[in-house]
Amino acid sequence: MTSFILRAATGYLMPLLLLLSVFMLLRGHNEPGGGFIGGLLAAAAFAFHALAWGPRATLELLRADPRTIIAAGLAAALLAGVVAAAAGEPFLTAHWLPIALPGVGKVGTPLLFDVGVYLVVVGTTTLILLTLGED
Amino acid sequence: MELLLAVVVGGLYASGLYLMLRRSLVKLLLGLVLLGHAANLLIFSAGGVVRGEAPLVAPGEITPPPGAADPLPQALILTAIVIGFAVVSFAAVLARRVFEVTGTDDPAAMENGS
Amino acid sequence: MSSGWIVLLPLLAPLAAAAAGLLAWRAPRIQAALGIVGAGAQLAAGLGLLQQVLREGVQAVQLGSWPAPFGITFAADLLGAVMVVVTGVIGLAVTVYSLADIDPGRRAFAYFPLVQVLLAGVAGAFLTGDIFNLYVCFEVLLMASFVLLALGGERAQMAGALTYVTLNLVSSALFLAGVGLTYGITRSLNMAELHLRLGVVAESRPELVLALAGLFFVAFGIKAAVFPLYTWLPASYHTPPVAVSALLAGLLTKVGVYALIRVLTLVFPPLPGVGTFLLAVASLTMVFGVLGAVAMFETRRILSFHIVSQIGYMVMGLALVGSDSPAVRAAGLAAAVLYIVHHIIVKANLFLVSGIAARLGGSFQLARVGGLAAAAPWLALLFLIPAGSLAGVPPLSGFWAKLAVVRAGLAGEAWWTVAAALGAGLLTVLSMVKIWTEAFWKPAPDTATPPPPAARWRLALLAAPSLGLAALTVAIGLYPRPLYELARRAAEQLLAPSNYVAAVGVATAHDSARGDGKGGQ
Amino acid sequence: MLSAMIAGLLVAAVLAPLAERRLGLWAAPVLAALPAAFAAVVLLNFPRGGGVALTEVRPWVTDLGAELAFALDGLAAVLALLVAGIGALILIYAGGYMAGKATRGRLLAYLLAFLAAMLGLVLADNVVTLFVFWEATSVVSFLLIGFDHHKGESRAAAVQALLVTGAGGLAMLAGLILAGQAASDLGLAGTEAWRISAWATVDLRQHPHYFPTLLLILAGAATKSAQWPFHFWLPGAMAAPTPVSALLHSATMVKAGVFLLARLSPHLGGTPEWGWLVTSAGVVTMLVGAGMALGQRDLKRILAYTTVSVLGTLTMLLGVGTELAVKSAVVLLVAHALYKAALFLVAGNVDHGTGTRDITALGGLARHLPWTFTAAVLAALSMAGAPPMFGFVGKELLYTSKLDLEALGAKLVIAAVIANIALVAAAGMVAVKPFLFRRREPPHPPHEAPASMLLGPLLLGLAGLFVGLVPATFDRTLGPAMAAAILGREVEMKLKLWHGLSVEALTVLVLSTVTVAGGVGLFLVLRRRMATARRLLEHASRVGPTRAFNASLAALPKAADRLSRLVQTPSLGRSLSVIIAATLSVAAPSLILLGRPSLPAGLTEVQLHEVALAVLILAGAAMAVVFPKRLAAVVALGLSGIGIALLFALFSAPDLAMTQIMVESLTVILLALLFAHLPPSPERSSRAERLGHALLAGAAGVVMALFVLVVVPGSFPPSTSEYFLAESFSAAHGRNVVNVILVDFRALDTLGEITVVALAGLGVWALLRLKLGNDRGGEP
Repeated sequence: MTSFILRAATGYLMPLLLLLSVFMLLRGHNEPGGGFIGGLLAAAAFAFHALAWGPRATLELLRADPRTIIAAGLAAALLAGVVAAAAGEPFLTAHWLPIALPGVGKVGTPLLFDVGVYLVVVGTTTLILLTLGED
Repeated sequence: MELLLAVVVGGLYASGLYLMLRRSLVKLLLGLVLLGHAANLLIFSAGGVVRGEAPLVAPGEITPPPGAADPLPQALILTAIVIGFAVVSFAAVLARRVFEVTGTDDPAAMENGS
Repeated sequence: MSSGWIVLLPLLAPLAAAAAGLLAWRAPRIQAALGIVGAGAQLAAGLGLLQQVLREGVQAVQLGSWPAPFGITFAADLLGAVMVVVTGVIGLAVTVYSLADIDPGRRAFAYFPLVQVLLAGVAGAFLTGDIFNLYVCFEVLLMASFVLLALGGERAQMAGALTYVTLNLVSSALFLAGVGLTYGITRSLNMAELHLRLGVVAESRPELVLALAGLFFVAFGIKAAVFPLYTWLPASYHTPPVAVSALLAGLLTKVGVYALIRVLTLVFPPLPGVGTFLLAVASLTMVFGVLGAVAMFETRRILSFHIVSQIGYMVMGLALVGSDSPAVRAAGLAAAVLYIVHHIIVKANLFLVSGIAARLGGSFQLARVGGLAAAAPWLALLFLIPAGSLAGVPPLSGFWAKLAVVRAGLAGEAWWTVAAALGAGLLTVLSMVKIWTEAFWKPAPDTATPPPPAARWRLALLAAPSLGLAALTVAIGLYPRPLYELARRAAEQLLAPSNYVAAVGVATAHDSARGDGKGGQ
Repeated sequence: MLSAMIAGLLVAAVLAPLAERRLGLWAAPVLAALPAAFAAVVLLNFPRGGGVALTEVRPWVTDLGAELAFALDGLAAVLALLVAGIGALILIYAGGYMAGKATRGRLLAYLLAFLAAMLGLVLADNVVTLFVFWEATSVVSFLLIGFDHHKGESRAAAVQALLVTGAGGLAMLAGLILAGQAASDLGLAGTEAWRISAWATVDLRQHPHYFPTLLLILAGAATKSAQWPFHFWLPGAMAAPTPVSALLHSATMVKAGVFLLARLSPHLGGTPEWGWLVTSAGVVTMLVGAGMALGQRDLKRILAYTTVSVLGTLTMLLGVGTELAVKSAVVLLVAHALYKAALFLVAGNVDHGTGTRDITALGGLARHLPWTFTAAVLAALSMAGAPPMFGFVGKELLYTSKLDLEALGAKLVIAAVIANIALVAAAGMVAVKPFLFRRREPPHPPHEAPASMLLGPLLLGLAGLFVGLVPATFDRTLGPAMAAAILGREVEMKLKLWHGLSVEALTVLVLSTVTVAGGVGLFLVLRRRMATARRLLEHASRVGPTRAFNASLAALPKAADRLSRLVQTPSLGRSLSVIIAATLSVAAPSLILLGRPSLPAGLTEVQLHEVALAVLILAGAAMAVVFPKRLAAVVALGLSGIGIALLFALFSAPDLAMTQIMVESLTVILLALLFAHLPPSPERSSRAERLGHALLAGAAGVVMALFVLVVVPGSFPPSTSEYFLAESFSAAHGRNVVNVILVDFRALDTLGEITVVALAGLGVWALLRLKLGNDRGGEP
């Protein structure tokens, strides 16, 4: 019974939470928010899903294994730093695209870096929760 | 306000350390968490506190308003909170495993043999 | 200014190897290969960096191109560069050893990437010029060591890991508090700038600076395992697989010693009474560490206590910066640097060798093994070199390290500390002899349960890194001049922080009129 | 040249096992050619008078005063001749002695390494070079004494020798460094200060550190040369194979201490401190050694104790330090080297030919081992100081040199006569008792040793006779050169068997006669009363330093354990308390010295809701402390965390507030998940302990609060943050300065942070899934 309600609620809540998390990530450069908070929100979404449908289902939904997500996040953050090498500048020197996206602002390597943060947080939190849940 | 913050920081340190000195795994963890809070608040107070002026650049401006809070301690604390969280999560699971393996939650009772 | 990638590479190479390894988390073989590549690249980068520092002086880079003191600075002086090279050496040796030593279970749980992250964190700690970033690097290497220590979840490991984790977290909390207060007082995190500003603060409020230094001392003292803060070390270092022990034993406490050196020579101005205080700490560390070792009859435990004891010698060298004589200060620091390098190589190797011995003899308990001198003469030789070096037998590396420390101590008239050093030296001989006579000379007892013979390739893989480290020990022993010269120059650099400050460039980027003239010692 | 020759020996040592496998029986003679060549080179370059024939200086670590420096003066030359010459004979002997044993190659290797170390030591002219070779002799002798390491006795003896000589070595290291620093203080520049020969140009005795320097160096010499009370390791070292004992206890290692005294006496000797310390150590050792020798039944132990006695005599002579005493020491040292090596080899032959070294089981062997007996008689006569042997010349000179010394001399002479009577008796026990008298039944039917094992003892025995008969071979060449090096000035030497009829000469002759007669008498008594002598000795050694040493070595682990446990406890709480106390003790005094914290001028006033928040935070913390139920405590903790988040929000830190809220909730959930179902844990500390903990924690809280108060923010404009505030939007394109710091200005911190986060995740995963050794093996 509770699981039915939970499942129903999750159906609405999850997309909302995921959307919010991406929103938080993207606006972080200009308003309070950022990759870490966004990542935690996304993880909360997956946590609800796991609670409702079980960890296996969540893993299937995720498509990528949490460990891969963590690694991808680290790699993204590193990549954001290494871009500067092409210009002969020190590690982590920011590079920006000339255009600005509406609502996000300028797009550049710091955003990629923040995406890396987001991914690591999502991956780690889901890894912990799912491992605990399966235990 | 600084005085009040000092009292809070001191209180958090005292209760955190006291908890860690109890012979109980869970209290050890609670103590660790409080110790983290204490350190964060310490940085916060040492950096100087400002009411209601977040270090944000308002649309149309190019700098935050004069008198805005120092953003650097905030960034440091944010990093510290996240690191602290990660570390405490690991420590908590470790403590749980220690309990499973040794069958006691008294840290003093597990002389690490071999 | 050059883009300074060479300063970052010792950190980035293993970190990238770790990230790539985690992407291939289903393939431990790839992770192992990446581990070798990462450690090798770190070593190569470290050597390149060292060469550049030797040629051109302190190398600094501003991450993100943000000028000092605002962005994070990475700066390599001779001390940092030398430490990074040694890190690479140990990283490579331990990774190769792990190929044959680490079980499939641990491999499947990202053992090799974890080692890479540890190496990256250690290199970061040696190179960063930012005090908060130092905290972050410490957390990186600590977290990696936590997981490595607990990986496998065996009973002894669990209890040891709990002590290790808890006490190191307390250390981190103290360190963090110290950083926060430092920022509050100086409004800066850049170590070069802190050098200028804390010097100014010390003039008006010396007690405040001293109290702050106290916090840093305890925080780093725990990590360095000095008396009486070392208890976590003997409680934990003997529990994980021996490759992990070797890595931690070789590198981690030395990061603490490094931080003490860095903070006391660069960040803080000369403080009254610190020399005497450190001499007392050094003496007690040497003596109590070695007493613990004398009481033990398990190889890894003996070796663990000796780490503590040997840390005392390094602190003793550092303590001499409190001397009035510039010559003594330089000699003391040079001795400390020499000791660190020697000890990292030798202690890691002793753990590696003890692992082989336990594999052949069936146990780390001295009562349960024996006869190894006859059964494996090559191993006997492999043990004698690092053991003799640790005991200070000439002409191995440890002899020169001890000679340098004792010489500096006598020149600084630190009579009691020298006496402690010599006494602890004798008991160190006793400990090494104990392992030797029990495990190698004594006939194997009836209770011995030698495991089935290991494959030749496995033994070769285990012996190769150990042999390499032993060769280094002998080479340093026979031809110590280059290393001592390096240590001496590193010490000179440390004692003249203005070079470091100038290389970082805070004095020019930033109006620090009040800091003028406060640079030197 | 010199270093190349030493290196050659080391290379030969490394190759010895290989050579042994290839050449078999011929390996030993071939390898013996190396030290023989060494001896030849020394002879060819023998220094004239007080001069130096060969020198060699190579830089090593100049800044540490280390050079590889060698100098061949008279002292070095004579000792090098003894070491290399006897060494060559012993290598040949060892080849025969170890025939058919698998360990022969290893023994030859050790022996060669030992020779290299010893030659390096006597030739060294730099203190670090000296010390390096000094320690090398200790280490190789450790391996040699423990050669038969399957025997517990051998292992114990090896450890004992290493510890005793090692302790002395460490003291000596400090002493040598002090001496070098003193020389440097006195004006010697650079590495000159660390060159022993250069010390002649300054007077180290003038330096304020003279006395500690002397004491430390003497400690090294005394342990190495087995002076009382450090003598006991030497008889213990008899566990070594016979050729080893011979080498160690005749010419070489034990002489190293005496050599050091001789080497340094021109620089450190001649003071009352030197005289008293060295002479008295020597006298006591001489008497103790002689006495102990009489109670032994093992041939080698008898020899070992007589060695102790002779070393005492030599030390005493160097302590006295007059020209006559030094000359006498020179003669005695060489004579002793020759006869003692011969006697050890004889003992080896007896052991080899009969299977025992117990003199109570030996008798009437002369018929079966005629050549060994011949060698034994030659050597024993020299040892007993009977004319016309070299030993006789030595003893005469010894007595003469004491008579020089007025009041003190008389006492020393009496002591020397007593000791020598015992030595004569001991010589009888070793060289007469096993060969004459009634035949006993040893374990094996007795047989003579092969030629390789007879060459050494016979040559050495004959050498003693030869030098006694033709003293010119010594007193024109080796003797004066060595004495000159010790005294630091040219000397003349005249040795003769017959001294004429002066009062002095007659006195000496009478003393000699008394010695020999007394010794023979004592031997005859002792031969029948061995058991009594042994019992007496056992009683005496109950209080000796041997026992003290063994007892302390045995007690050491337990005592160390107890001391170590003062700090090292299994209790996590104790460790934490120590850390807190340490923090308090380093930080609190300075903070208190700062005086009452003067509150910053621009103190922000407090608003009511802020007080409420503070109360909430503290109350949460307090409830976490007092609530016995886990879940309640965890929730209280969360409350405190939420309070902090609100505080962040109030004080301009929205990012912090959001992060704190989320992290806090996750922490609470995690802790609840992990620990809700655990059984409650009782309070395990006593009231007193709790009070102590509360005080400690409270004090720490006060100190940290004080820290907050004394920090005056903003006293250092311009701050780093001003740059961030100014550049965040214009240079880094972000309006949220905190976020810009995190992803751009200080992105490396964040990179580190996410690495930590990633590892924590992997760690949790591994902790929960990989359980080796407890339950089933882990699957990822």
